[in-house]
Amino acid sequence: MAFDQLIGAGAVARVIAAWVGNVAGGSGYAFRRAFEHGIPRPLAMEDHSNFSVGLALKAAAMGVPYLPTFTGFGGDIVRDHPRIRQLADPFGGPDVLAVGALRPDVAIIHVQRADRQGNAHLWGNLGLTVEAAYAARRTIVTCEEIVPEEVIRSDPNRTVIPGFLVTAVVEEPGGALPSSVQGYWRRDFQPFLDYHRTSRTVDGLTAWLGQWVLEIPDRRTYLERLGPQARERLAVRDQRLAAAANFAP
Amino acid sequence: MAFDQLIGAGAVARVIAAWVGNVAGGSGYAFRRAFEHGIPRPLAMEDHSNFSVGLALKAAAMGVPYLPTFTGFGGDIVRDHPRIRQLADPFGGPDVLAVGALRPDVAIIHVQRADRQGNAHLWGNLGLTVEAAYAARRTIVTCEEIVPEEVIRSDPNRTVIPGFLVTAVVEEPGGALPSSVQGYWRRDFQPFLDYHRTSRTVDGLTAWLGQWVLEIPDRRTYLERLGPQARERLAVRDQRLAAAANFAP
Amino acid sequence: MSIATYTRRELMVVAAAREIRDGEVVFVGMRLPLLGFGLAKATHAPHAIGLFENGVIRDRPAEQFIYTMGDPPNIAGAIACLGLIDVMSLLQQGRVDVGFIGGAEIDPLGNLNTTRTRTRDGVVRLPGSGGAGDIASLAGRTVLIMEHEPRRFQPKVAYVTSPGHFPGRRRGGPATLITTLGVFDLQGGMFRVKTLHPGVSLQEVQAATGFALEAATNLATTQPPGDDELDFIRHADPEGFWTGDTMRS
Amino acid sequence: MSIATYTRRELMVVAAAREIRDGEVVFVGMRLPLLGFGLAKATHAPHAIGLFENGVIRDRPAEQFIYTMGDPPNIAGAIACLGLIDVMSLLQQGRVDVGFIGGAEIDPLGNLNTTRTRTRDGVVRLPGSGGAGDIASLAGRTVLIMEHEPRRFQPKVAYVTSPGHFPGRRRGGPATLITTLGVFDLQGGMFRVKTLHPGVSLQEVQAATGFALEAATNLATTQPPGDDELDFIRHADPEGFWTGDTMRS
Repeated sequence: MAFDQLIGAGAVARVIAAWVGNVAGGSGYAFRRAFEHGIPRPLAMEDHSNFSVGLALKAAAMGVPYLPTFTGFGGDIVRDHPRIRQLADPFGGPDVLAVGALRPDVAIIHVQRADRQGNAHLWGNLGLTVEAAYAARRTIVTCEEIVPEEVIRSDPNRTVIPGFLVTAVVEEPGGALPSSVQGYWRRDFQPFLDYHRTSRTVDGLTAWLGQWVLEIPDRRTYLERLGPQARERLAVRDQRLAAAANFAP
Repeated sequence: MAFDQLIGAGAVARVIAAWVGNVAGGSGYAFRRAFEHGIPRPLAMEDHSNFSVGLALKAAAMGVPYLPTFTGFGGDIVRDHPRIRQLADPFGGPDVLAVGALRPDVAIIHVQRADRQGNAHLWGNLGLTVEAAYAARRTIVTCEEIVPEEVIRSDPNRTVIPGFLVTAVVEEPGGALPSSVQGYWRRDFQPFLDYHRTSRTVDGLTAWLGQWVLEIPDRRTYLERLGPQARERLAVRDQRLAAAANFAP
Repeated sequence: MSIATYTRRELMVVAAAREIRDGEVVFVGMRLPLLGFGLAKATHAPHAIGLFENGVIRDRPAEQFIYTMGDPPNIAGAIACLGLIDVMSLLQQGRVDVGFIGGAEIDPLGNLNTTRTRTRDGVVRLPGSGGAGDIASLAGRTVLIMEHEPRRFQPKVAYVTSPGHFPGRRRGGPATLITTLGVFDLQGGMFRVKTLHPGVSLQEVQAATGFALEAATNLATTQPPGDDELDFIRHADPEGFWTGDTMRS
Repeated sequence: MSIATYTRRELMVVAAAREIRDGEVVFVGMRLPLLGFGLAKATHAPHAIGLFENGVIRDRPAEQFIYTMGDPPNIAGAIACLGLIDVMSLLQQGRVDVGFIGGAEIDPLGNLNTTRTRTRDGVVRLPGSGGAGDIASLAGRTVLIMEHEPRRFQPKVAYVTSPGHFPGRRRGGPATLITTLGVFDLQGGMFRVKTLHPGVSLQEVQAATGFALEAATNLATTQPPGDDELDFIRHADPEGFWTGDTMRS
C-alpha cells in the first residue's frame, strides 16, 4: 500500500519490486494509473519475483555483483531483464540466472527497540528487512522504544543490524501503523480497505492524501485521527514472552 | 581439536577446512603427522579461508552450484583449487571467484534446546553452524535439553533450524564439552592444553585416545573422568537473561 | 448435502486440502490455500509443515484470522520465523514438496499471468509475481487456484509470471488446477478435466475456457465438503472474508 | 622507564592499539590484536567497533579473559552476535577499516604464509588461513603481527595464505607490520623500517630479516608503553598468557 501511495503522490519515477498492490484487495489503483496511463507521471517498472528482488538486495548486502539462482527459468520476468543474466555454471552443471546487486539509497526499517547508537532488536516478521538494511547506502531505524544499551547487549543474537551501519535512529511508537508490530501493535485493517476503495479515482486518492498525509504533521495526530479508541483497539496488551535465554558466560 | 583427534584416530581420508589446529597452541600434531608423513594414513587436504568454506556451505544451503566472492585474489588458496573458479562478471565489473557448493553428508550441531521434532533454539556463538545444518544431507541436533514444543514456539526467531530438516535429536547435556555452551557450560581449557602436549607423539595420542575416547562409553563417564568437581567448575550458575520479547499477537 | 449448503470457495478449499499429503512440506499462500493447509492438518495430513514466503514456518494454523502472512497471529506459535531468503533457499534446495499459487490468466501449459495483460481498453497492470514465480519455478509440484472465467483461460497468456510446463524444466511444474468449476490434471503438460464440481457440466466448463479441454468419458464429481470440513473452514474464516460468495479481488 | 619493565609482546600490543583510529571498524583477531583493540578503546579510540570472524560485534572488550572468540564472555555484552557469513559480508562490502593478521612467514610484498612451508626436514604443515586470508583480501587496510626471526622473513613465502600487495588489488593491503623488533611501513608495496623497539639496532633487525630492508636515516624508537597502558594490558591478560615472555605457539 505504501508503494501505491508514493506513486499516487507523484513521488516515484521507477519501481523495482515483485508485487505492488494492497493486501486488502489486490490491485493498487495508483500504480495501475501510473503504469497504464502515466498519471500523475510515467512509471518505469522493473519486475521481479520475491526471491529475485531478495537476492538483488542480498548481493549488495554481501558486497558481490550478483547472486546465482534457478528461480525464473521459463518465465517472462527474467527475459531481457536489466538485472538478470543467464550464465553457464563453471562447474559443469545447468545454467544459472545471475541477479545483479541492488543497492538502495535509503532503507527505513521499523523495529521494536534500539539503543542510541542504532543497534536494533527486531522480532516477528522479517521478510527482507535485514537484507535491505545491510544493502542500503543509508539505513534509518525507526523504533517503538529507544532503550538503554544494556537491553540490546542482553541478547546480541536478537540484534538484526549493528549501529555502525545506521545513519539515524528515530523513536516513533506506532511508526509502522496501520501495519502491525509483533508484541506492540495489531494490524489496523480498516485503513487498507478504505484506501483501496478511495484510491480507485484520482479525486479519491487526492482527498485521501490530503486527509492522511498532507494534513498530518506528526504521528500523534495520525493516531488521533484513527479514532479516539485507536490506541486501545490496536495496542497489544497481552504478554506471550519468549522463553528465557541465559547469556551468562 | 576435534579435527585433529579424528585424523589421529585414522578416521579421516580428506579434510576440507580453513584451519586445523588447537585453540590452545596452534599446531595440530596429528594433522601434521598425517599431512607430512601419512601417519596413520595419507590425508588429502582442500584448503580454504573461513569465508570461502562458509560460502561453499552457504551455496549448498541456498541450493545453488556456487556463490561469487572477492576473497582470495592474489593468494595461493584459490590457485588450482578444485572448488574455486575465476569468472567474468556478467554485468561488466571485475572478475569474481566462484566457490562451489559443499554438501556435507552429515552435520552435527549442538544447541541449548530443541523439541522432539528437532526444532532447535541456539544462542551465543553461531559461526557457520546454521549454514552447515542447512547444507548437510542429514543433520543431527544434540542439545542440552529436550523441551516442550511450546518453549520453542514462544520464540520462533530463535529457531535456527526447523525440525523437518533434522534427522535425529539427541538430549546430551554437556555434549559440547570441553567447548563452551552459552548459558550452560564454560570452556574447560585444560583438556585443550593436555591434548596439545600429549598429541605431540603417536604414543601420546594413542594413550589419549584410549583414555578419552575408546574407554568412554558415555557422556556421564566423560564428565566423571574430567574430575569430581567438573560439573561444579564448568556449569554456568549465573543468570544474565535476554531482555523480554513479547510475541503476543 | 445439497450444493446450496456450501460456497464454491469452500469447495475449492476442500479440494486444495486434498492435494496435501501427510508429512509434506507445503509452501502456503494466503486466502484459500491457507485455509486448505489448515484443513489438511486438521484431517488427513497432521504432520504437514507450512512455509510462508516471508520466512514463517508453522506446523499448526494461526490461532486467529490473519489478513497477511506477516500478521502477528501467524508469527505467534510458529516453529520458526526466519527471513524470506531462508525459506526461498529451502525451496530452491528442493525441500518443498508442494506449493499453491493463483493467477489472473492461465494457458494450457499451466503458465500463469499476474503481471500485465491487454484488453480492448489497453494495457492492464496487475500486482506482479510476489512469491508465485518462485514457487512455480522451484517447488516439487504446484497446485494452481483460479476463478474460472473465459477471459482468464487463454491459449497463450500475455505474460508468463509463474512458469508452467516448458522444455528443459528441471523440477516440478503444475500438477493440479482447482477452479470455481472443477479440478484439472496438469501433470506433464496435459490439461485434463479430473472432476467437475457438483452441478457443473462439461459444456459449461468448456464454454468458460478459451481453449479445447480434454476429459475422461466418465467424469467424476468433486467430492463435496463434509460437515467437519465446513466446520473447520467456517471457524477459520468466520466472516467468509475469503470463502464467501463474493470474490474480494 | 627501562625495557625490563615490559615485555616485547606488551610493546607490540601498544603498537597495535596505535594503529586503530577512533571510530574505526576493526576486524579483531585473538591474542595481541584483541588486547590492542581493548587498549585502543580504553585510550584514544573509544568509538572503535570490533568485529570477530565468528559473527560477534563488540564495542567494548569482554569482561573476562577469553581463549577463543567464541567463548561465552565474548558473546555476553556484545552489540550483536551474527554468523560468520554476515560479518564476512560486511568485510566484503568494504565496511571494515582495518584488520589484524599474523603469519608464520612473510615476504617483502607483505604476503603471509600460515599454510605450509618446507625445511631441510621436509614439508611442514601449518594450521591454515582461518579468517586471515579474508581479512587480507577485503579489509580497508591490514596490520600484520609477527615474531621477527630470520626463517620467517623470506624473499618469497612458500605459500601465499594471506595476500599482500599484488598488481590489480582492488582494495586494502598491508599498511603496517609490527614485529618483536620494530614497526614497519608496508604501504603501497614498500617495506620500510618505521621505528625500532627500544634497545634494538637496525643491524639486529636486518640480520633477522631474510631480505634487504629500507630505513630512514634518523630512525625513531617505538614509543614504549605508558603505565596506564601496561595496567590495562595486565588487567586484561593477568597471567601473561599472550603477553608473557614465552611465546605460546
